[in-house]
Amino acid sequence: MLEGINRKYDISGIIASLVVLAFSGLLIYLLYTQIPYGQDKMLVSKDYIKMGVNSTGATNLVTSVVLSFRGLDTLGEVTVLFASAMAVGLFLLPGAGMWQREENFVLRVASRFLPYLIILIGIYIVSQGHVSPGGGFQGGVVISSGLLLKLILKREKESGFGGLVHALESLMGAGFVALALVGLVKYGSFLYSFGPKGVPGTLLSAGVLPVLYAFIGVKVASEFVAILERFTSSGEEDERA
Amino acid sequence: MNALDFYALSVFLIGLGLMGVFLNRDFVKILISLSVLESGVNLLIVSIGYVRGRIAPILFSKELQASAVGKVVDPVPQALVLTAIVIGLGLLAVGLGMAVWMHRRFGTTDVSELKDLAG
Amino acid sequence: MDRLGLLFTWLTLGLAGLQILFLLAGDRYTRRPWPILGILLLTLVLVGLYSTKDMLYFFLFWSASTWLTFILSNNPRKAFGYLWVSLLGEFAMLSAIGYTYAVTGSTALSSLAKAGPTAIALFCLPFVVKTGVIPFNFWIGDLYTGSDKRFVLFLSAIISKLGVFGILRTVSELPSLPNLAVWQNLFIYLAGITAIWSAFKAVGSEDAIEALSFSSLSQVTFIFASVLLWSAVSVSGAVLHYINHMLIKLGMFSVVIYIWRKIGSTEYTAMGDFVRRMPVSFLFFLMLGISLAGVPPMGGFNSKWLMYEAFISKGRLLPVLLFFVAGVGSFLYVYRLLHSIFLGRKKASISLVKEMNPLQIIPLVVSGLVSFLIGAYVKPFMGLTSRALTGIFDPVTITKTSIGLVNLSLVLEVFGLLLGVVVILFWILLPKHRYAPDTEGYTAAAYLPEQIRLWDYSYNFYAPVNRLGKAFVDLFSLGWLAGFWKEYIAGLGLVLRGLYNGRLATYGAYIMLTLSGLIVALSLLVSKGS
Amino acid sequence: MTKLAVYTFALPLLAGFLMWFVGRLGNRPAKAFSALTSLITTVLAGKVLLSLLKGSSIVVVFGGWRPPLGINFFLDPLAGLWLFSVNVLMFLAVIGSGTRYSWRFYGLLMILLAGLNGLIMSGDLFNVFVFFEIVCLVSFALVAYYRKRESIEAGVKYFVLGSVASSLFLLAIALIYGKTGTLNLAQISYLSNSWPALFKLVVFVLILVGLGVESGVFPLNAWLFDAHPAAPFPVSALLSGIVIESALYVLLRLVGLFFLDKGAVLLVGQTLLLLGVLTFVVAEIVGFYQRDVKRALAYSSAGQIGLMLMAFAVGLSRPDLGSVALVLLFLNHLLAKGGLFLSVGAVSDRSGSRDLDRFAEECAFSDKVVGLVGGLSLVGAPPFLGFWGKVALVFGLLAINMYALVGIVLAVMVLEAIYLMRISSAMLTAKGEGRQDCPGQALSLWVLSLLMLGAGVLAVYGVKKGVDLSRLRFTPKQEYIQTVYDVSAYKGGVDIDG
Repeated sequence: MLEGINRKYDISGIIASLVVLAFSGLLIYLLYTQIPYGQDKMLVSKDYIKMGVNSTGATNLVTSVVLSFRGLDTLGEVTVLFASAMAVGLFLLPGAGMWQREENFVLRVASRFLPYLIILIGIYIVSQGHVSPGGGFQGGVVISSGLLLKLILKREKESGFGGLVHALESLMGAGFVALALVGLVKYGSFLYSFGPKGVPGTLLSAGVLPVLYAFIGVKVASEFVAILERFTSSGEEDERA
Repeated sequence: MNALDFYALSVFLIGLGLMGVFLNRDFVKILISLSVLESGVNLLIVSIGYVRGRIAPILFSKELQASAVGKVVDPVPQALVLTAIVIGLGLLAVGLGMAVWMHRRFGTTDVSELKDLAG
Repeated sequence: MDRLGLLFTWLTLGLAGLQILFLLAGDRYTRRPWPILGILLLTLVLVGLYSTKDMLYFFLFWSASTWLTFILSNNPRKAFGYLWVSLLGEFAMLSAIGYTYAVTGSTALSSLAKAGPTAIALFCLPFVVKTGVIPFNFWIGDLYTGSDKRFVLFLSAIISKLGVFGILRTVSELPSLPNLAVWQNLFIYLAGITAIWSAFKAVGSEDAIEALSFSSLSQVTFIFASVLLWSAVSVSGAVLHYINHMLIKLGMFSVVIYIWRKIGSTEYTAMGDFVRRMPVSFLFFLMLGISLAGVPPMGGFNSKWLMYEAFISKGRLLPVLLFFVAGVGSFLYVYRLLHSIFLGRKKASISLVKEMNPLQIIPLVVSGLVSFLIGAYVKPFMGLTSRALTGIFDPVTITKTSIGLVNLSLVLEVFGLLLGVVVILFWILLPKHRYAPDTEGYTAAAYLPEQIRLWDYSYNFYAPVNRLGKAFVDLFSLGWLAGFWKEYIAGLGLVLRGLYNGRLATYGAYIMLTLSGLIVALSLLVSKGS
Repeated sequence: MTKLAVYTFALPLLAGFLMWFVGRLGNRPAKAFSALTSLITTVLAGKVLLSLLKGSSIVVVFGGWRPPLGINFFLDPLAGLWLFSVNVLMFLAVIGSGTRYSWRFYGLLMILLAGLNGLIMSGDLFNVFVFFEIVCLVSFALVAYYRKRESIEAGVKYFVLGSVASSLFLLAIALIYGKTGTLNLAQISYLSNSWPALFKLVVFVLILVGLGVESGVFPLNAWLFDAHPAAPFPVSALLSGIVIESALYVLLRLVGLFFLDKGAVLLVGQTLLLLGVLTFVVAEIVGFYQRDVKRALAYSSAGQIGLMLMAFAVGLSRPDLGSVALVLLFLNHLLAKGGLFLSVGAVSDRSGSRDLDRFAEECAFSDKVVGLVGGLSLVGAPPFLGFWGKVALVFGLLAINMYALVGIVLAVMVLEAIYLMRISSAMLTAKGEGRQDCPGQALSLWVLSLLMLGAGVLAVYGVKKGVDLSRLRFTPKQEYIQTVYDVSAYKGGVDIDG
């Protein structure tokens, strides 16, 4: 701790920090005066709450906002994730396992059956996205954490997930856009949530939203596996001019 | 946790994140403080959406659906934060990719080394 | 297109045609397409310039001509001085146009008067810059010597005198002549000094093109000053001299460029005694030289006579003195040119040179004859200039020709008389002449010291004049401003470069400082404002 | 017509997602595929622009929800023009990008195109943030593409500064949502009149700094001078050509909508004018001393951004001059700087050095043409667009009687003319007879020079006929709100059909 302090901090860093302190004070003052905490400040959200369930069929209002009312944000977000996976693929190269940990008994045994349990939980979270808290992103991450167990095992050559993962990732992304385009072509507006509303609260309700969330779940899972694989691989440098 | 803590906590995180970015010399530490900054802003967005004494926006029962306006928290900030977290994560992945590549390529992740592009 | 524009259009088209004929008649190098296309494009732009009465279009064509000259000179390093000073001039013109637009809402040339004297002065600044009057005369030498030889003829014949047309068009458009006496006098005297400086620079230079370029400068400043005088006689004299000077430069440059193509250099030391090989060009070159110097039988005399007369009648004796001294200078450099090219000592390069092929010599012949016509029978040309200046001035007629009589026949008789005397002299002396062996030198000394070059008239004869000229330039010209500007800006540049020191923490501090700075500044302004 | 606008955003995204499959066939098919996609989007954007110029502004609705509920795109003639020119330069950059880039490079380019198209059209505040993030993230990755020390340094700096800026922008969005309860730009603009002064001020500064870093405004553009030279030349052409301009476009759109009520117009105008002048003067003076050619071009880009900022500030009080200058300066810089980076970048890659004296040894003829035409139009020589942009800007500045400013701006413009002409003449007088990697490069350079010449001639013709360009401006607040939806009728919570 002490060693860190006496290292000469960059003078401009200190100036910036002082300014940050001042700015935080101003921010707190502004928040308390302008945006009172805990009061009902909703304007557009009142509509979402009032007609969210019967117009989209999803009881989880956040899902109806994420996928239907503000679907474009989610599409943008999926693109951000896809772009970051591609960028990491640009920076780091596939290769043998980087963590040359010697054989770890617990890890070897666990990695044989535990991932499938974790993936099961992930699938549950994804599928229940429109009914209870959860959804594509959260479920996708859980699934990928399951597969991470396999990635951190000692491995001589590439993890072999590569091809499948990329294909899944691209297909799901393209599927999402295709569904949105179907909405545009048939129903007149991009990302239109068509399909049978069903009984709100049951699994097969809210039309295309669960399908969209499924696509997102698989996409996020495959993207994370791709990213984690690159981080755990010791790819050699190929001099890209 | 009364009002003071959430707004104060998020502004504290934002301030901490910003200072961390400017004071640190190690790129990985900068990345960590960046994610602290982003989680601070995300916390602020969610706490803006919170209404005292209301429940999460899941309308699981019929009667809740009927009279939900006064009973449920604002769902929109939660949707925004869902997106903002993933965007923060995407940025972090790219940043870490750069950090790992930088460490492999130049042996160090000290940002103060990088100052020959000047003038 | 009004009459003034029409005259200048015909002059430019004529000259461009003759130059392109000269280039086409030359060898493969001068027939290369892009210089010819460039000259045609530049002529198009100039025709546009002559035809417009709207300041915005005038600025468009004026700026286009500057950039085209920069490109066609094909030597960016040497033409940079010209570029940045004419850009400064142009931007002064642009701000004048903008100011008039802001004040009067229209960009017509006539609305300039309502914008006040400073706007007019700013608008005319590029004309002064392009003419090359004192503070802006540092770029002339570089541009002409550095420019592409195929373009230098057009450059010195037309582009050097764009400023003259600019002043003519601007002042003729202004409804009432504003009281710009201060600017007028300032630039007339400056023009006089520049004329003298460039005359002696031309005398002292060792390169034919440099000599011709500085001679153009001294003639153009004389024309510029007489236009600035703005009286009927002075302006029509200026226009007549414009025509004369254009013809002279056309002829002289075509000879020099032809010689350059043949011997590859335009230095005086590389030329000499070409009269043997190029008698016809020598004859016309001589006629043009006489006209340039302003000697009676040739056109130069009439126009210079008119201009002097204008100055005298206005009682402006000092400018007359200045331009007279410049006139003396023109005698010197005309003889220097003639001597070095045609009469001097024979050099090895004589074998390379032969008479121009009939096509190539046409520009020289045309310019010689027309220049003689202007001298001998000036009435049609005066009619030409007066018709061009109708509406601006009442027509000016010269009742007397250069030797005081009105009709052409008498002039020819006298000329014939002189010619007869010369023929008789030749007839008497010719048999007695014996051919002096080629002794590489005219000294009487027995052996030939190796510094033989010191006595050769065409080699560095005017070195002291050069040194004087150089000191003069460093004192007055804007050249030092370029240096000052560079190093003043360098100082500021170093400070600003320090801003970007490459450290991430500093850049982060910039973000936060901008954030807080803006908040503090704006909140102060808002609280002060409300 | 609304379908076409959505396709310009959806198709490149689809292409980006499918790029992995095309990548299996190799890098050249990937380049061809992205060239085809960007060609299609260019044609679509062209059709959208034509319909916008003829008809009125378009509002595109998403998910079937009317504006205040769902996200909407808003397209006015200026957005149509911006969209079309962005796609044109992307298409030309993809063609002109030679043969050295992997399929991931083209995938990222397609996602960049989708992000930019979305950014220009978006009518929802958080949606603007999401697209802005896509553009930023892809730019970070593309700047650090090469494995050299220089590009990692530029990439790291750009990454950190960009992330801090986008967090500040997100903070501004949080405050706005907290205050107004909505994210639709028209509704926020309607509600913003009642914001207290301090709140409006802090949000204005947060947005200005958040978007200012990416658009290269003076104190915040330090990353730009490292990132553009270090990036591969097609990327630096795109960064200078469209990315910083689109960030500026969004900044000006948001400022135009939220902060321009009667009291603040003067203050906002003067702040932007001051920032514009500072950006222009500092960038040009420091650019004057650059030996590195691409770095000099980066400084000139920042300078042009300063000019555009000034044009917008002038446009607040004299819209007929200011907005015309903004459009002309933008188009001119897009074509000229895009062309210059594509040619100078490729030439300096081939000759191995970026120094002013040695970079131009491998100049092909089309490089020389673009070097000349691009340099001339960037510097403001007639008859190109730059000339008319400069004239409009000077007229505007004089109209709001900023005389001293005109003097400074024009004097510094001479500086820019000199150092850009140094580069152009170095290329023109290059002796070597270089050859380009692939014919696509020559094609794109020729197309760019023809576009510049054509635009110049069109401009001369337009000025002669007195064509009124004032439709190409940011839709003012009132008109924007009217076009998007009837704000006053919306009470919130009232039961309206889905």
